Amino acid sequence: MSYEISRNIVRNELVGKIEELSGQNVFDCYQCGTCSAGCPVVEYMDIMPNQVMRLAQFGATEDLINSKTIWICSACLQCSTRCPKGIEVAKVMEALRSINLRKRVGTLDPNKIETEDLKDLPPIALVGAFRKLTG
Amino acid sequence: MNLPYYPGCTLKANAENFEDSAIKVMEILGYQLNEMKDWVCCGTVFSMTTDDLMLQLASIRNLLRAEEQNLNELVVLCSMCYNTLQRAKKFITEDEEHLNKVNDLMYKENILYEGTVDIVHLLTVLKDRITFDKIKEKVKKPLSSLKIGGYYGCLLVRPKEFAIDDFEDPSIIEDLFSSLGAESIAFPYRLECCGAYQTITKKDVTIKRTYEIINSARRAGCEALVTSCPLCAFNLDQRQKETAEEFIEFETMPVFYFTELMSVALGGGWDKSWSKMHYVDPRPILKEKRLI
Amino acid sequence: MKEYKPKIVCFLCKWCTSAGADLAGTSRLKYPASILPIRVMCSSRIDPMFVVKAFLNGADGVFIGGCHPGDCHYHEGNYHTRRRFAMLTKVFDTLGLDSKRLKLSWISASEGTKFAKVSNEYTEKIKSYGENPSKWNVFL
Amino acid sequence: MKRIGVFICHCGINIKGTIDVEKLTEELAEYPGVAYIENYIFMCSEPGQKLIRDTIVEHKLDGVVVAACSPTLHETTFQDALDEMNINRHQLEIANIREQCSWVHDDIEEATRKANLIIKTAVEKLKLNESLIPISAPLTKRVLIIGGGIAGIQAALDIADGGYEVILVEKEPSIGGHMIQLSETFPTLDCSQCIMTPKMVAVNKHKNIKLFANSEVESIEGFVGNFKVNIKRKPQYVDPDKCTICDDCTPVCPVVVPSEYDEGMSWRKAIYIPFPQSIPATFTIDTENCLGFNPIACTKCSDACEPDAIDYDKKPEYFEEEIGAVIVATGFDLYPVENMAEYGYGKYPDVLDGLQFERILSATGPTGGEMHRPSDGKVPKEIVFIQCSGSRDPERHLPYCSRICCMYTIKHAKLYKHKVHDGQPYIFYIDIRSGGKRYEEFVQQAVSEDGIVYFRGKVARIYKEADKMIVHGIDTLTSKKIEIKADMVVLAMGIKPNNSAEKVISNLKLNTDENGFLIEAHPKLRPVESLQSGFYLAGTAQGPKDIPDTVSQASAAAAKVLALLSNDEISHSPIVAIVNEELCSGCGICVSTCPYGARELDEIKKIATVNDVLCEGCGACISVCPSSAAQQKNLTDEQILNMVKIYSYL
Repeated sequence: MSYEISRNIVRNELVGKIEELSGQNVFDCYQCGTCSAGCPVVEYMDIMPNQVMRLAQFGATEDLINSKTIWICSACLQCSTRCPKGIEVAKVMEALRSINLRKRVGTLDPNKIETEDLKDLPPIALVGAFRKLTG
Repeated sequence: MNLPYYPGCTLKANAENFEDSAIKVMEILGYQLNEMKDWVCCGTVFSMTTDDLMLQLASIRNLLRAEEQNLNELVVLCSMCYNTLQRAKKFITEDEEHLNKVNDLMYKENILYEGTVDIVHLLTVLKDRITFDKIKEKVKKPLSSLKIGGYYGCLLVRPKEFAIDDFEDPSIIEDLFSSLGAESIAFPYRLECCGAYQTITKKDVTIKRTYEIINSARRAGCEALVTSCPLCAFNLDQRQKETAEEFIEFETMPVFYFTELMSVALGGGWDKSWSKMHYVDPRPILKEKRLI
Repeated sequence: MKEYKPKIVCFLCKWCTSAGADLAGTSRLKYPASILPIRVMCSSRIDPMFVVKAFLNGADGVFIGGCHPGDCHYHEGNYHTRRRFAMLTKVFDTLGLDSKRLKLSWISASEGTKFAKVSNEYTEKIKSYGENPSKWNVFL
Repeated sequence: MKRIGVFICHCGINIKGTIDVEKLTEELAEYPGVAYIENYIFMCSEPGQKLIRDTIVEHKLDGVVVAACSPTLHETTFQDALDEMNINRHQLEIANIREQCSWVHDDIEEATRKANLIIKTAVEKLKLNESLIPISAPLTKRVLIIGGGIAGIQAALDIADGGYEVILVEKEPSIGGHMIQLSETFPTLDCSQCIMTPKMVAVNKHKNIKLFANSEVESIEGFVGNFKVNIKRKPQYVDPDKCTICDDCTPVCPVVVPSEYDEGMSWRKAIYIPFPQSIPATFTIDTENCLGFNPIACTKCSDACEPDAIDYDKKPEYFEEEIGAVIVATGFDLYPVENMAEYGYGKYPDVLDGLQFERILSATGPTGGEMHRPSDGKVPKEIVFIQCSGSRDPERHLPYCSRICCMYTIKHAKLYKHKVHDGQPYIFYIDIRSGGKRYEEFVQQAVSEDGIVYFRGKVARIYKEADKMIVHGIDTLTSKKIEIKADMVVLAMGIKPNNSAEKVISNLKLNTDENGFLIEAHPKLRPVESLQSGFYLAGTAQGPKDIPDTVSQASAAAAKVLALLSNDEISHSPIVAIVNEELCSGCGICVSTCPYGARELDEIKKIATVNDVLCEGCGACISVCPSSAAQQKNLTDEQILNMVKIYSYL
């Protein structure tokens, strides 16, 4: 099925929100792919980091908000440091996570952490995961 | 000499060996790590959205405590604390509006936060203030023939403005271990993410990361890894258990905090209690190299 | 109340700053209409008297733009300008004029963005000082 | 009073869009001195100019103000219109109400008000303009060309063939530039040396070309038609007249250094000839490495030299030449691999830049044209090419597209495949830019015939493992992360202005853009001229370009120079300084201020004078004159003060 585009979709409210929260201009991206090529966890993502930027450019925000990618990204900043346009792709990912988290949509249910793990896990892992993944 | 020091939660919980060895090493080098008073968790991960001031408060409170205690710097061991404190400080202080708002949020505090406290990683102290040449002079038991891979992970080198060395090709850990007499190997995956907190929700991701990182180090000839991040240490060391279950041909490799091996080299020795804090038993390799 | 719109007399050297101003135009950058250009061959042509007269006649600010030091089309003209400008600010203070209202900036032919930026910032600055108080005060 | 006509141009909607031209016309009609005022859609069009010409007659005008675009664009157009009507061209003033008004403001009311003031200043200035005639000056019919690459060589030959003398200055011991290093050239795959060396020989043989190799331009003084250039010829320590090129000297030389010609991949001696076809064909001693210049002298080469051509005591020679015009063709350098952190900072011997790979492909290169990699001499079977290395990266490297890399990379891949039939070339690209004549066909043919695999995406990292270079890239078309264990990697490094040209360009006061490339007088219409009159641009010094474009530009610059030299004399702007003899006290401040030596003291009259031909009209001497005796023609103190009044009153 084709994806119907109009100017209202391209510059929809959510794109504005993504730009506002991330402080990045999605139109800076010229799709060189450096972010995806360097991403250490790209193989687990359903859409690649460069595609995140691409989808944001034409307002396919549904795909972004519901993507697995944003939850796989652990903000290692490899993409941000290598982007030739200085786009902080990791901040775009964070913005997308935040939009979800602020609607209480997250991917971590504290009750489901394996108890065996719980005794060994360092506090930084738990606090980090709660802050990034729990709504 | 006294150095004000911020430990962070994990050094008090799962990484006592990191703290103990660091304190010991610094004593040998003539420095006293003085734990600051009233510290709290740094927040562990920096929140990157432009509007999020609340999530910076944990970090900023620590810096405010330090200002109250008239400290002008904080030495940090844990890479995560180092990174989060640095970035929170920048985010708040570079924008006057942020600074004012944060002070409004902390209205019950006695003083206003100004941003005067510098955050320094212990590795930087070793390199710039003590210098590796001086450390070399103090080596009692050179780590001769021990092939060490320095694992930086993300947080010591990214974002680049807070990198403790060149962000694509650092050498600070390698230089340190060369001065301790070890053979330093800059292995390809030393700046690759370990999977961080995904270890909770996506264990498979971290297991694969561990597998790739350890294998990259092994192919480059490393016998052991050193790190300065308790989360990296957890993923690279504890997760080797699951990694070995997942990949049958996988061979384990001991992972140290850099300070543990410094202690061995500088004559502080190996504390028995440290051994049980490692999943992969570090004693065989240390014995083999006649270091314990 | 009507918004206060300052008058800023700008002496622009032909080779660098005026060309930079042209580039700002070609690039369709925006700055306030308070920037009023006079093109001279070189910033060193600007006699301090022009500046003093401009103030006494009612200008709210005077801007002098030249090539970057070392890049003067006439080799060393902007060095003359730099010294003269330093002296001029002193003379201004002595005369009781406001030397804060003077501005010297080096803007090259490729710096259209800088021209627009300086124009915007300088106009804002002059606006914050308000109308030139020495207007009509003395005739030299 | 002068009868001034004011003509306001709409420039379509460029001016009319933000300036109310009708209101302006109405407002200014009553302004003192304005005898006629009119607005028109395009003043620069023929009907527009005719309007001016007709009005001059009809309304007996003796001065014209055209309110339009920047004077850099149409000043001469309208001056010529005045000329036609026998009105002195200095009775024209341009009011720049486009670049400095309509285009930079949004508010119609304010822009109109400002345009009104700008036009009034032009009218005020014009009221006091004198009619001037150009000062004629002699024209030296010789040309200086800086840089002996393909651009400099082509321009030199064109001008020399046109019958004028050329002085060609090259900083290296041989001409040839980067082109002589190339193996074969796209899209025709003709051998670079085969097409280059005949031109080099022609330069050497041409009676109208004087070649200064191993030389540098120290300074250029004067003005168009009348420059003096100072050239420093660095000593080669080998007398070219005595040297027989027998090559007895290099075998005995004990010093070995990396060869510049082979981009560091082979070795040369401290006494050397850059490459076999060097022009001039002479050996040179490189003083930085030669032991003969150290306290403990080595004289092995001199001992071996039968014709006794070597003289260690040779000093630099200095020459002063008179010339009329200059072509700057200083060329490019590759952006250094050492800046590419993620590609190993140039530390890996098997990660090459484009020029190094050219040398490997070249029959005269370090491997004799056979495909061997530098580290261990193995034949690379998996080879990766990475485009946009250092280009299109405003964050860390060069912001611009280097234009030639797409094409030289596909050429590299194709030539590689011709040499290693069972090898596989891969190219990482972001976009393929193949806009030249027969370029797209070349790319398509290479891909189909040679099975070159393009991956659309950039390489994030390269590292070494065992004897392989591990390349981590991406194919954004399929979302596949690509990992290649390559034997060799070639980085298609971008190009930047020549490092060593920076000094000479800044000495000449030529305008450069933010990347260091020379700025042309107009990006579309005057692409080979500099804004400094008498200076012309050719080749990559002006911007990245390939060989066909470089040669075209060089020939274009030569044509411009030939047009200049076909005049008998040169006319010099009459906007010069003038001295009021009655006011001048002869203090001499102006003499010390003038950078051109145009101001002198008349010992008899005890006053300062102006040499019109030398005066460049900067006006520096006028503002220093304590008695206001000095004035600038048509830009007098009174004129400027009148303009200042227009702006500051109200």
